[in-house]
Amino acid sequence: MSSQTDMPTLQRCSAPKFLLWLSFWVLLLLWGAYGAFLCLYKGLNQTGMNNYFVFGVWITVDLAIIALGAGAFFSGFLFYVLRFNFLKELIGAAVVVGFICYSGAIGMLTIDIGQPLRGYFSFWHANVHSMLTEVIFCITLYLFVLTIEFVPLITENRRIREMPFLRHLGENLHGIMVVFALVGTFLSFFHQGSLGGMFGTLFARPFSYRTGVAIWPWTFFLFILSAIAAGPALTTLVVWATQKITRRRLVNRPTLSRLAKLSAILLVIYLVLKAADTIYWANFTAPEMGFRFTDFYKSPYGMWLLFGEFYLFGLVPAIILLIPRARDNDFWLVIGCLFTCMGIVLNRFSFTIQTLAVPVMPFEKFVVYSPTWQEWSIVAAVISYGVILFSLAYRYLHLFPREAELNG
Amino acid sequence: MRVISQKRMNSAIMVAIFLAGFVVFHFIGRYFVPMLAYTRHEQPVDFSHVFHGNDVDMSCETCHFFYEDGSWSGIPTLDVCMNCHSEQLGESEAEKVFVTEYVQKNREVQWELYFRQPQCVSFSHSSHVKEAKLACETCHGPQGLSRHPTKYIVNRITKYSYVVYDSASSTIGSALVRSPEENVWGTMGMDECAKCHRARGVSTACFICHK
Amino acid sequence: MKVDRRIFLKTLAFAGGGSLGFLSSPAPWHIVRDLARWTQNWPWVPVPPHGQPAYEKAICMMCDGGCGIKVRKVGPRMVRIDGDKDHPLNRGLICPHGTAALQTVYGPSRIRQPLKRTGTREKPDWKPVSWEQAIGEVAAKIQEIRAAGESHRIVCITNNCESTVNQLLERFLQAVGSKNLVRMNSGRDVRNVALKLMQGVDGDMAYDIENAKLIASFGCSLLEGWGTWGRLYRSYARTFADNPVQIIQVEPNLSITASKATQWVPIKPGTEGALALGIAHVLIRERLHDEDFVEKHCFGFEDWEDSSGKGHSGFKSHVLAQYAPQAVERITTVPAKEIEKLAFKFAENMPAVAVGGKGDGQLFTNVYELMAIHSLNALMGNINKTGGVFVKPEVPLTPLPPVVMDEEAARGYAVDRLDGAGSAAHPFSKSLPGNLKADEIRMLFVHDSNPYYAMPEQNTAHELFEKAPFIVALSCCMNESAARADLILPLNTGLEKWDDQIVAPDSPHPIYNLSRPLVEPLYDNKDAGGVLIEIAKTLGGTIAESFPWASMGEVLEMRVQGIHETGRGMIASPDAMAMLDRGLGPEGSLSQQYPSFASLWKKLLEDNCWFDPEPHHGPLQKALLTPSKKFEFYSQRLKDAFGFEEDAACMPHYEEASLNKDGFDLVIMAEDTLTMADDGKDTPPFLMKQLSDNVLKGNELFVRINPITALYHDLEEGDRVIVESPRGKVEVRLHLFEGVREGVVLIPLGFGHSAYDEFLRDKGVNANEVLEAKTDTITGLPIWWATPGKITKV
Amino acid sequence: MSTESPQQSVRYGMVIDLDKCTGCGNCAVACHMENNVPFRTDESDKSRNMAWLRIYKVKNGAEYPHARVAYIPRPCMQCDRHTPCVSVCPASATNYDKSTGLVDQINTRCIGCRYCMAACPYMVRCFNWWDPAWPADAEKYLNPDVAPRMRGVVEKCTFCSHRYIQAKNRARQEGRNYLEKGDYIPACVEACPVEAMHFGDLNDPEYEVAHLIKSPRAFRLLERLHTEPKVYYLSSHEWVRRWADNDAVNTQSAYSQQRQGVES
Repeated sequence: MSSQTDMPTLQRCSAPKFLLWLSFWVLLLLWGAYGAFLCLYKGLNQTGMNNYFVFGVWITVDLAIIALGAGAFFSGFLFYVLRFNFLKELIGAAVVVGFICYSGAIGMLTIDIGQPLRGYFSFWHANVHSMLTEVIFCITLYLFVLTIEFVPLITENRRIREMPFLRHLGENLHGIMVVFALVGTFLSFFHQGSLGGMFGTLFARPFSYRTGVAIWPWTFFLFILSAIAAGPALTTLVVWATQKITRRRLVNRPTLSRLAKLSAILLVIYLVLKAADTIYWANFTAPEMGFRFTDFYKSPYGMWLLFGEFYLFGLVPAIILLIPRARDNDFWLVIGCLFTCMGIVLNRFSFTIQTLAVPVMPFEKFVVYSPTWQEWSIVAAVISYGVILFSLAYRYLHLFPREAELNG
Repeated sequence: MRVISQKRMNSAIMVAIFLAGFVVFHFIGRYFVPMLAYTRHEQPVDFSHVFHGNDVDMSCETCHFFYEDGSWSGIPTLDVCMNCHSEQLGESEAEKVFVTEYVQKNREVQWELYFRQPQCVSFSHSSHVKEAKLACETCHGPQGLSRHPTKYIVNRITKYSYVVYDSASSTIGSALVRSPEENVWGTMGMDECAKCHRARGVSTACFICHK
Repeated sequence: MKVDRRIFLKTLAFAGGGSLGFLSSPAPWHIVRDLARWTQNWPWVPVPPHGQPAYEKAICMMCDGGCGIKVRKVGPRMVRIDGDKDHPLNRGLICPHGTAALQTVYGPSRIRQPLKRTGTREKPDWKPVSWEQAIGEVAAKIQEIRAAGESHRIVCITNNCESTVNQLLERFLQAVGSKNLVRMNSGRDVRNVALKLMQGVDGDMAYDIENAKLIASFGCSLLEGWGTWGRLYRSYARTFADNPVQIIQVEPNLSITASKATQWVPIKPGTEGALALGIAHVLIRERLHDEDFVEKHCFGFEDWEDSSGKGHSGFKSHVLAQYAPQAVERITTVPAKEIEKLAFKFAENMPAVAVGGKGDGQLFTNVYELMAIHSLNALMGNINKTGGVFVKPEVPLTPLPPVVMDEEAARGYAVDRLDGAGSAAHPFSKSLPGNLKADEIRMLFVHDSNPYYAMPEQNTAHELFEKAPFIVALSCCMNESAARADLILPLNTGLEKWDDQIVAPDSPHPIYNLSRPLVEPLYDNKDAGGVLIEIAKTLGGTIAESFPWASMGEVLEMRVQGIHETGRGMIASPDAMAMLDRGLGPEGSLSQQYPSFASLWKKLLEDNCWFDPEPHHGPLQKALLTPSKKFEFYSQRLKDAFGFEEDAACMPHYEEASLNKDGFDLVIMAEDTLTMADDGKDTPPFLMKQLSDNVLKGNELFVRINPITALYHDLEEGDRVIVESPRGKVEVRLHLFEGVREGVVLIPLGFGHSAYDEFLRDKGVNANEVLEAKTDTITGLPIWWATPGKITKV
Repeated sequence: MSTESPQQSVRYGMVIDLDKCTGCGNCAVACHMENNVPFRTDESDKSRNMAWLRIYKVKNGAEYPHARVAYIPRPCMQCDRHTPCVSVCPASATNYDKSTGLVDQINTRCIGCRYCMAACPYMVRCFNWWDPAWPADAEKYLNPDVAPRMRGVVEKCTFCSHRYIQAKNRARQEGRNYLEKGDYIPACVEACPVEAMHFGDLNDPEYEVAHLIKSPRAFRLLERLHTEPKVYYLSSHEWVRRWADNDAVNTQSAYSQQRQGVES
């Protein structure tokens, strides 16, 4: 790309049409902004969280979108380091999706903590023993990396390229992007793992607690694996959706299939390891702590959660995407990728909400959590923020290098 | 040649503009913002430590003492002052104000406390004075030698006296304190407490200083 | 175009340089830091100021238990209440109400100045008025009534505490011309009637539980507020001592007392009296009773002949014939074997006391039940004996001087009481607020009580507050009764006022608690005594003459002189407690320790309590003032008053409580809990915090039933149900608890307030709405602890 | 972070005799008065209300008249080992003090992430969902020795650590530089009317607690987690001990059956 001096002018929809599209998402964003304002102004009593459910839908979504955002670092790693050249077609989109996921997660975390203005204390007074410290550090640093990875995309904008300094900056950054890709991989690896560790080390929470090798490296790698399996699935979904919405071909169809195949292979590995983990936990860890497996699955957090996570949104999409004919079919590709993504959301849900729902003290009861509209509004806002940013990026930046050629 | 020099000229102008921006905003950040962020108050009564300590020859403990339970009395309340000032003593303006405005109206003087700690801090005078045998001056400086109360400089956002946090930061301090008389000696930041505690091997557990 | 771009680039350069320049200055970091510090110092988070520390003793006024407390002060503020270890009654133990009392003192339901009602009684609006105007209006109203010759229609309802304030109220009414000081009833009144009938004494029963080896409690909620809480908890603690006391709890349901007692005897509701007589049967049959005492000091034990020669069967044959363990088992469901065992246990652990009176003293039982229980004490000869039952001795206070009465006062005072207490119909009762009729009243004072909420006779209470023409409330907080008054004269709370307590409930020692102001009154409020003095002064004439004092403090100082004159007892202090612990009496008499009255007064103001470690109960004869000068198993007074032909009617016997009614298959029982003040008083928010969420959830109250009862009625945990009695119905939720007897619905008291503050108002329902008050024909007091009921799912 | 094996000389701990406890609530009320704990109109929402010391009521599940109840007052357990809340706090706002064994905190450093609450097995920690507000003049009774917290931070029982500071101050005033037995007692222990609560140095045989913890009646909550709580309980009833989840083997079967037997 750096060699190209002249970018082709790409065809985009009319401004009013684009504004109409944006306005819907902006409205959603404003709704979220109102919810956020209430939470910041009145405090977290606006949420459905309580002393049992100290983490709610926000943390679930945080964990999920960080996992789904793993597409960025993983694609970067594959492309820049392992030279998977077919990814060139959508590496830009993957970076933008990653940036959206990480910045969205940090934004949501800021509202989630009770004292956002003191948020920097976790850097200033960092406690090195805390998994959360590790997560916060890595997420923040990785967001910086993503920002830097974002810069060359911006500098490729036609107008911006007119300024020599910025053009040079962009081109030089491109040259050293492999370094950032490596740094990003390193950081991501850590915090994806730590996010698992955050719950895996909670020895008071028998549902997510793992001992010995099951926590390190097991849980760590389970989290990383599930993230890098789901990340490409989301990238595939986003690209497919962009193609559908813009009615333009943006990448080669086989590229999507290859990405999906990658996702499926990783998913299978993950599922095997996860099964081993679950079996060991159900048969050894939990009984050692005085629990039967079924103690953890009480209404409404019933066994269906495990079933859904493992079979419906695990094995099923893995099998679909492993079949070449299925993943070459748009319908099955989308179903496969969507189920993969839902699987990870369900997994992160279990790790947060269900973990907290299981009573710790014998004389406590199972509790149920339901989020308030304020919580949903902020989730919606993060999603609409992502849509808006991606739309802008698509419209004004050159996200898909082969777009001109494919629509030529 | 001319073209090149024009280009250089342009670059130089750009750099100059960049530097100008840097200097102006750095200056604003360093000197102007502290002036905006802090505000100065006069104490309600013109109190002289020197007069009470030297000229009347009172001991410090007359006004600043430990209660029976080992807690610190701090700034004296009106009834301590009233032991002597139940009626006007002398002709000074400050005395007149004090007696008419406070003693006669039985109204507590709202002293601004330079060393007032945040409410989450529980400072034990007893441990520092009685156990560690620190002199008052170690933390408070030569307060007892003041003839007039020093201006009280307070952060508009935090509502803390600048002594509590900012006197250790020389840049902010120098922007705030215009003359030596305005300076309240000493500093009361947590970092200073912790430094001394570590140096002396004293506990730094949260509850030792925080309530 | 080119120029535009230049300008753009220059602006960009300046902005870039500026940002870097600003970022490299300390300012942005300081702003970030200051914002964080701002969150640590939010102006709306209160900063409690420091000040001079002080501890002062006082008397807890949350109930009439009379516990001593120690108040921690910081400058002018009171910040903490602990028990006073030097108070002879509670010795440092106080209940959560006492601990949280400051929430009431500084609470939102306090009234801050005199208020005059402008709206209707149901929807009142209040207008602040000055004290002059308020007192002037009261005086004018009294003058008007006196001028009309209706002074005997002035009524005052007050609390059930023995205090100088109540004596002043009585005095005030007398000076005005009315006999109608009506005290709120309590379970103690029934005990007093039993004492009057069996021992002939006008006074209170006092149990020496400190020295008893066994306490047989027939339904008393000993650990939930019965008597003086601190004192009872000391006794409970003794069940763990090396030389332990045993507590036998006879009660249908597993209350806290039952679960913590040495033994719980589950029993059919309302049959406690039968069990007592069953135990008496075994005692007599096995000759375990104190035959000597019974022979010498008891009347009506053996069969006897009256002066006309008519034969009567005695208590012995009555009990032996009717209350054999098997028969009692049928009544009470307590196994006959268990009854035998209980009797032996009772006899073997002398001294033992049998105490009666359901709930924490706010529930009312049939007088025969209490007579049956008390007869156990007499059988074992435990009258006027260490570890037994005494008659509460009097505190030697200087009596108030005689009242000066003018013509109207004399006329009004000669008229009978409006509540019929002491009349031929109810000769043994002192006060019967349930008999008041609104249309006979011209003016109603309500002092420090909440009849509208707490009176068992709710219909009467509501009618009084609807129809009484003029109601004046003397109250410190906005309770249901004050909220329906025409004029509120706000009072200081316990820690701001001059007051006293003359009788501590159930203690065999004379104890005098003096309460003095610890802090300046918070609001424009006064002491009840001070208000009365001011009204009297405004009224002038003989009424003012009857109140020659300047303030309540002066009255109390005058009264305490009586204590000084007797020279007995001691002031509660660490030394006094140490001596008491070592079993020593006072070192020298009181007058030797405090030669001048001033020195005694000063000490009493500091320590708040005078008591006599040697109660000076005198000879047994002083406690037996019946016509026979003996303990009467057969009450001759009862016979004289009502002319009962049947012997059993004058003796303790079991009367079946009519808890069955067609269509009502369950028994609704009132549950006294420690957490809720059930006598209409304020419950501090911190006690509401202690309530389990299966007692109160949101604003919904839970009643408790046995899971088996639930099974029969097809009900489940948490169901919303209607609990209905012949009196009314309430909507509540269900909690299943195995400790509740089958067929019983336990409804907690103290909820459903319509007044007070947002922390107490509208929480749950008032159990009074379903509990039916029946009238005891002997005492005229209500019988109020259970009622037939049914339960239906909503 | 906690030490692996507690070597410090002083380890303040508590022993609560459940045989004596009547659940009267005085400890909790005294605690809340002492520590300026806020209250709200609806205190029945136990999942969001603020209670440093909560009293749980457990039943033996037997039928009438064999039903019995026991009350378990639950302050902070002041875990001695692997203190769960301390290791997870990202801002070092909570801390284990080796010199006293107290788990303390700086509320003004807390960022409100609530990770410690997820970590605490004993549900000890409470989050300030609302700004604390005292009605009318109720602010006047607030204790100046404990700073009221603000919304958005987590708080918990401190074993009244401010009383430790006060005790030291008092001792110094009396010319001592050490604490005598009984100088430092938390508010709840002081308030207990039946002396069911004992407090002192678990390492010092002069204190009763040092002996009581060796009693065969002694047990701790969730011992299987090996957090080594410094709050011990005493009970002579097997079923009460089982409620504490003391014995993993016996609990396994009892666990599910007894789930229903909880009152609060």
